[in-house]
Amino acid sequence: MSSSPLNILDFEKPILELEAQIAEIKRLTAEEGTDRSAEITALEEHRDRLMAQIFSNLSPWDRTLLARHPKRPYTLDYVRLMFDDYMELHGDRLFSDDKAMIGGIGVMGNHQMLWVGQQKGRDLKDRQFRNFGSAKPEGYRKAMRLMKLAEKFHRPILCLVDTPAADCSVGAEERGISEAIARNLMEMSTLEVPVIVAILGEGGSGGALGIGVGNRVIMLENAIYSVIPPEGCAAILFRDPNRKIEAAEALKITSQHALELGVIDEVVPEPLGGAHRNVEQTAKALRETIIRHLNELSTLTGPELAAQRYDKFRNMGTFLCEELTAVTE
Amino acid sequence: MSSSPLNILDFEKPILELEAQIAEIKRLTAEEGTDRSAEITALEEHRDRLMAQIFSNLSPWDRTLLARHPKRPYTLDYVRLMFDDYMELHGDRLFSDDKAMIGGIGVMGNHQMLWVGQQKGRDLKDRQFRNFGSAKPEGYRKAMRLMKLAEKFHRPILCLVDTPAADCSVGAEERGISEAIARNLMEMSTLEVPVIVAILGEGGSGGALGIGVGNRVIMLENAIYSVIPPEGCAAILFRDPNRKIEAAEALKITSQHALELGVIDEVVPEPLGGAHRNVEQTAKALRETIIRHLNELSTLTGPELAAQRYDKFRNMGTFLCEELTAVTE
Amino acid sequence: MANTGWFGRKSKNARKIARQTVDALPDGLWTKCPKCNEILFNKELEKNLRVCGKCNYHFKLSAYDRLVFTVDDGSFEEFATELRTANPLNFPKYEAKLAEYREKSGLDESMVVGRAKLAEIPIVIGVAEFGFLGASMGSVYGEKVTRAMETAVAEKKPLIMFCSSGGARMHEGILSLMQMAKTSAAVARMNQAGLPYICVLTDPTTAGVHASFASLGDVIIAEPGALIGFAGARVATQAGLINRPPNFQTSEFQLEHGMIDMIVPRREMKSTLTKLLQFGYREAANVI
Amino acid sequence: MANTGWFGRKSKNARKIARQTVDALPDGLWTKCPKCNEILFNKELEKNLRVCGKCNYHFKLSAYDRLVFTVDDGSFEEFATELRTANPLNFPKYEAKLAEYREKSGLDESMVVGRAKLAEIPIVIGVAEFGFLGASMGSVYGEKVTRAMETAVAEKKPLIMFCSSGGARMHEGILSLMQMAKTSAAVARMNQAGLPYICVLTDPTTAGVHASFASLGDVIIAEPGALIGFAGARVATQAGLINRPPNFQTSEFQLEHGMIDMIVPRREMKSTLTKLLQFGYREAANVI
Ligand SMILES: [Zn+2]
Ligand SMILES: [Zn+2]
Repeated sequence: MSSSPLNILDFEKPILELEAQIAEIKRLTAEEGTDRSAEITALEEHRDRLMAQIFSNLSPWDRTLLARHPKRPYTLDYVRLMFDDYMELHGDRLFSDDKAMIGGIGVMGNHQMLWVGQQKGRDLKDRQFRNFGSAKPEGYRKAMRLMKLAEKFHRPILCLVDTPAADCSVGAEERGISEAIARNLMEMSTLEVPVIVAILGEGGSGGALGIGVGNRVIMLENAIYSVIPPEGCAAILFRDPNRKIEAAEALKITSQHALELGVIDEVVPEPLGGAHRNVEQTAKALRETIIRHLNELSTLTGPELAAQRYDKFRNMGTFLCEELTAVTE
Repeated sequence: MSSSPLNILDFEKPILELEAQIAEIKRLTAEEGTDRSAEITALEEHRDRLMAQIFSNLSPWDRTLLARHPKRPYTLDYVRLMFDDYMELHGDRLFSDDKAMIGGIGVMGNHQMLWVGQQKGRDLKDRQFRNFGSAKPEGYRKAMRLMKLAEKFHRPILCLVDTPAADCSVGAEERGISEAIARNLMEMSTLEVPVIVAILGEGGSGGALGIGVGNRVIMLENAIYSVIPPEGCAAILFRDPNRKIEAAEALKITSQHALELGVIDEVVPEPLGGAHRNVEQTAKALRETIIRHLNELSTLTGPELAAQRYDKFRNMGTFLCEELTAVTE
Repeated sequence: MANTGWFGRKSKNARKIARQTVDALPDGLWTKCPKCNEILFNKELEKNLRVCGKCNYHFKLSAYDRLVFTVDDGSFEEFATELRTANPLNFPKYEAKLAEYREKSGLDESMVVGRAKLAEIPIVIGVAEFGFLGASMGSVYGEKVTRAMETAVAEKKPLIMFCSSGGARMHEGILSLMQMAKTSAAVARMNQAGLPYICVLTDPTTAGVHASFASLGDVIIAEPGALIGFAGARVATQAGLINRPPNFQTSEFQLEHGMIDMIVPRREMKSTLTKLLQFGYREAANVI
Repeated sequence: MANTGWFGRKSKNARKIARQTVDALPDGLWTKCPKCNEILFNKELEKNLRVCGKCNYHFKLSAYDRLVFTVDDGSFEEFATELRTANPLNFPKYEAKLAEYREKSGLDESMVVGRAKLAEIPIVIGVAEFGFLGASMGSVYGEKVTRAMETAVAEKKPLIMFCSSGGARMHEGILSLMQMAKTSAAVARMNQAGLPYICVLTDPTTAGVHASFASLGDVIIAEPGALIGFAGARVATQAGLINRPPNFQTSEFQLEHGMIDMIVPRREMKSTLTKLLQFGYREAANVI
């Protein structure tokens, strides 16, 4: 694990400092041969207590930072770890192959699956190559092409969501980013195969929802799901982008909030400190959750799956009903 | 009718010269008041004999020139004359609105219809605006979007074909002109509404066929339908583009040939001298033929219409079957 | 444009409609065109369906004015009027905001839906009210659009949606986002039923509404010069977009890029809708 | 790559296949790579599936070599071998041309179709023969492709098409054009039956074939560096295309523009096809 300060969040610092200290003592132990295991154990216990303390008190804004953590595992990291075998397929057959929206086939246990997902880049070059995980119309259309393929072959679909937002460049507007997302929302509601959506990091607004209409929607513990980034909400509603912490709170963007609001079905726990502290463990937990939901859905027919998905989203939203007073003038 | 020499074919010249002569005498008659009606009648009879003679002996290359005649009526001319009311709809909802492929709704007698067609331009500016009637992928995709609309509303479809070829610019290749045409061929075969194709002028290869899969395919008398322009065939097969007249002959591109080869169902006669000599009459004949076919097809159900169309094209092509000698070694 | 009780039922709601129709007239005798600065007499302007006679600028219409200009006289019957906005996130100051806009607009929310007739054809119709919190889509907006579609399916009627929206109702957070999925799924049901769904995009139609049901019409019409696009005006400006064409995110831009079927000036809207309904409707009713 | 009678039946056809496999080896001991000019020993080249070991140039394969490299040993059973090309237009010199290519290629036409197995999965497979009149699509080519699809539907099997074509068979005029509609319609039947259809585009796949069944696969694979596009090489050159990118009309161009799923080198073709068949096939068989 590199320790470039750019890759460390403020609240991670005390932990990483402790770990650096532990590592140094271990190194000295190895070099000098003196037994300092008691010291190490004490430090490790201190570290564990500190982590438990820090990570049980994360604010929604802290989770936003974790969801966007530069070391956070991205879609392809999970694809590689969760599938026994996988293959990427490319192109929307209309305009381009969007690198920010990837997809393909994969084998997970005894499930032959189709997967799609937004892909962020790790370093500067890769981030640009992946357009920072913001898909263009061609990305959403590619995802839909692949989902239709799954439907043709009666294979379940896994959507891995991790995007700050859909691309809103001039080109994206020209090629109908609105149309592409809208069509996905409509078509996904009719798919006659199981659709499982997993929100891995940033569930950014329409860009996330564009591959987010599932029979089951699950969410990693530190992922966020929001109609607008906290910064945007602060700028528009509070007229002050610096009030993002307050906005993150008000928008109820954490996995726990999403669960309470009925927008997702399950929160998948992350290792203490976040998914990036143990990618394998996170992937394993995710895989198990996915397989469990797949098995549950396997009893439904195609039309039942479409109907369940329709009803699920049809019932989202909260409003009141005024008792209508009889008007008989 | 303007008489710019650019708009006159060689074999039209003697006729147009006679007509100019007749017009001049008529003008003089009006000016001078002398009765020269006998002379006019004689000239008119001469003109009619000449026309009958010239137009009963057209070579396939002559008809190619007529099909490409700069004064030949184009799709919108027929749309305006054939429909009691019409409205244009635009866009492929993916990339652009192709001006070379137009479409919309229209009322023809008691038929509410959907129409699409390639549109050529009349003057230089208009020709460029219409890309010379060569549609891009977005044109074929727009046509398919509209045809699907017709299918949703159980309305018959009219395809008006007049294109030298599909566009093969870099942009068209980039956006998948092959894919767009292929998809139209596939999707048109499944449409559960009547599809009538009318070849008005140039039926240029895949670009024409891309909106050409109909339950009935009719063709104006002087239209051509060819897998390659005669010039192209001459250049490739005869290694000499000047042998286009020979190639036009060999390729069997006239309406009569298409009928004999089983590729079309009916030839719609044009006025003597070609459609441009009487657009209204041509449009009337076309309209009557279309309505007759529509009425015939109205007895078929949606699946029957798709099946009839499939069988029709499935059986196109000519080959031999070798008697298989029993091989039992 | 008389407000002489042409609405189907004299409910609390009908009274509100009447009030709205009156309120729609700006105070005083004249209005200045925001595009060409021409001084327009209100009576003239109203006769001209609130379109500037000089530069063709289409003024925004209130939902009820739109209905008056569009459907057959006396045919509109509103439904889903019992829906009231909640504050599921306990979002700060949301209730106060709602109260303010209720007072200001005389409406309960930013979407009005109901049954009506257009050229004698029975339809379901929805109209967004930009005057209510920028026609942002929250749970009630989404629910009303969805009910309009479900009503169309149940009663085998075409649906016309006059869309407008500044975006999602942020105060309802992720629940407002879900209205995109909900309304789009409802469009799929209209397609399965073979029923015509016509969208009219009015100024402005952006963000979540544009990226859901407003882009899914069988035919999509826009009024001239409307702002239409994915990124809301603020986002688009912030993003510092390069190579931004002069007509970016207008009706004309959308037509050029194949995203809408046509731009229809307000005075031709009713006849255009009529022709489209005649194309899509009658047989659909027979077939289903 | 032995030609020791692994084909299912010892027919006239099988003998022809054997001959073809031998003929496929160029005379002499070595071949010069047309791309990098490397001298390649034929035995090495053959072992390498006719791919240049130095620059990855993929040599064209004869139809039967392709089958040898692709399907399970001994599993191929050709059908539609009774079809013979006619001259419906009485096109000048067409018969002589056909005779010449029959002699040269040892084949009757430019398309070979049959049943086979790939990794034990029963499939229908078609392979174009570029050596026969540039794999131009005439009536027999189109009929064979269509029968392959209809056989796949009738027997509920996946279909793999190794596509190649210089374009339409001009000698058959408008009838050759109709093969585009015919083969594309047959793909629709495969879709309705939920059966996997995989296209492999090999050098060159252009014009009428590219604008029909070759662009309609559920998954489309291309070999590296293949010429793939709508306008045939001659047309594209004549048109004097401006702003022509350096990789114009290659596999790589098509991948970049979203038209194919992947570029697969020959040595990975079989394993890739196997995985795709496993994704698409088994359940399809249960469902239909
Ligand atoms: Zn004005
Ligand atoms: Zn080489």
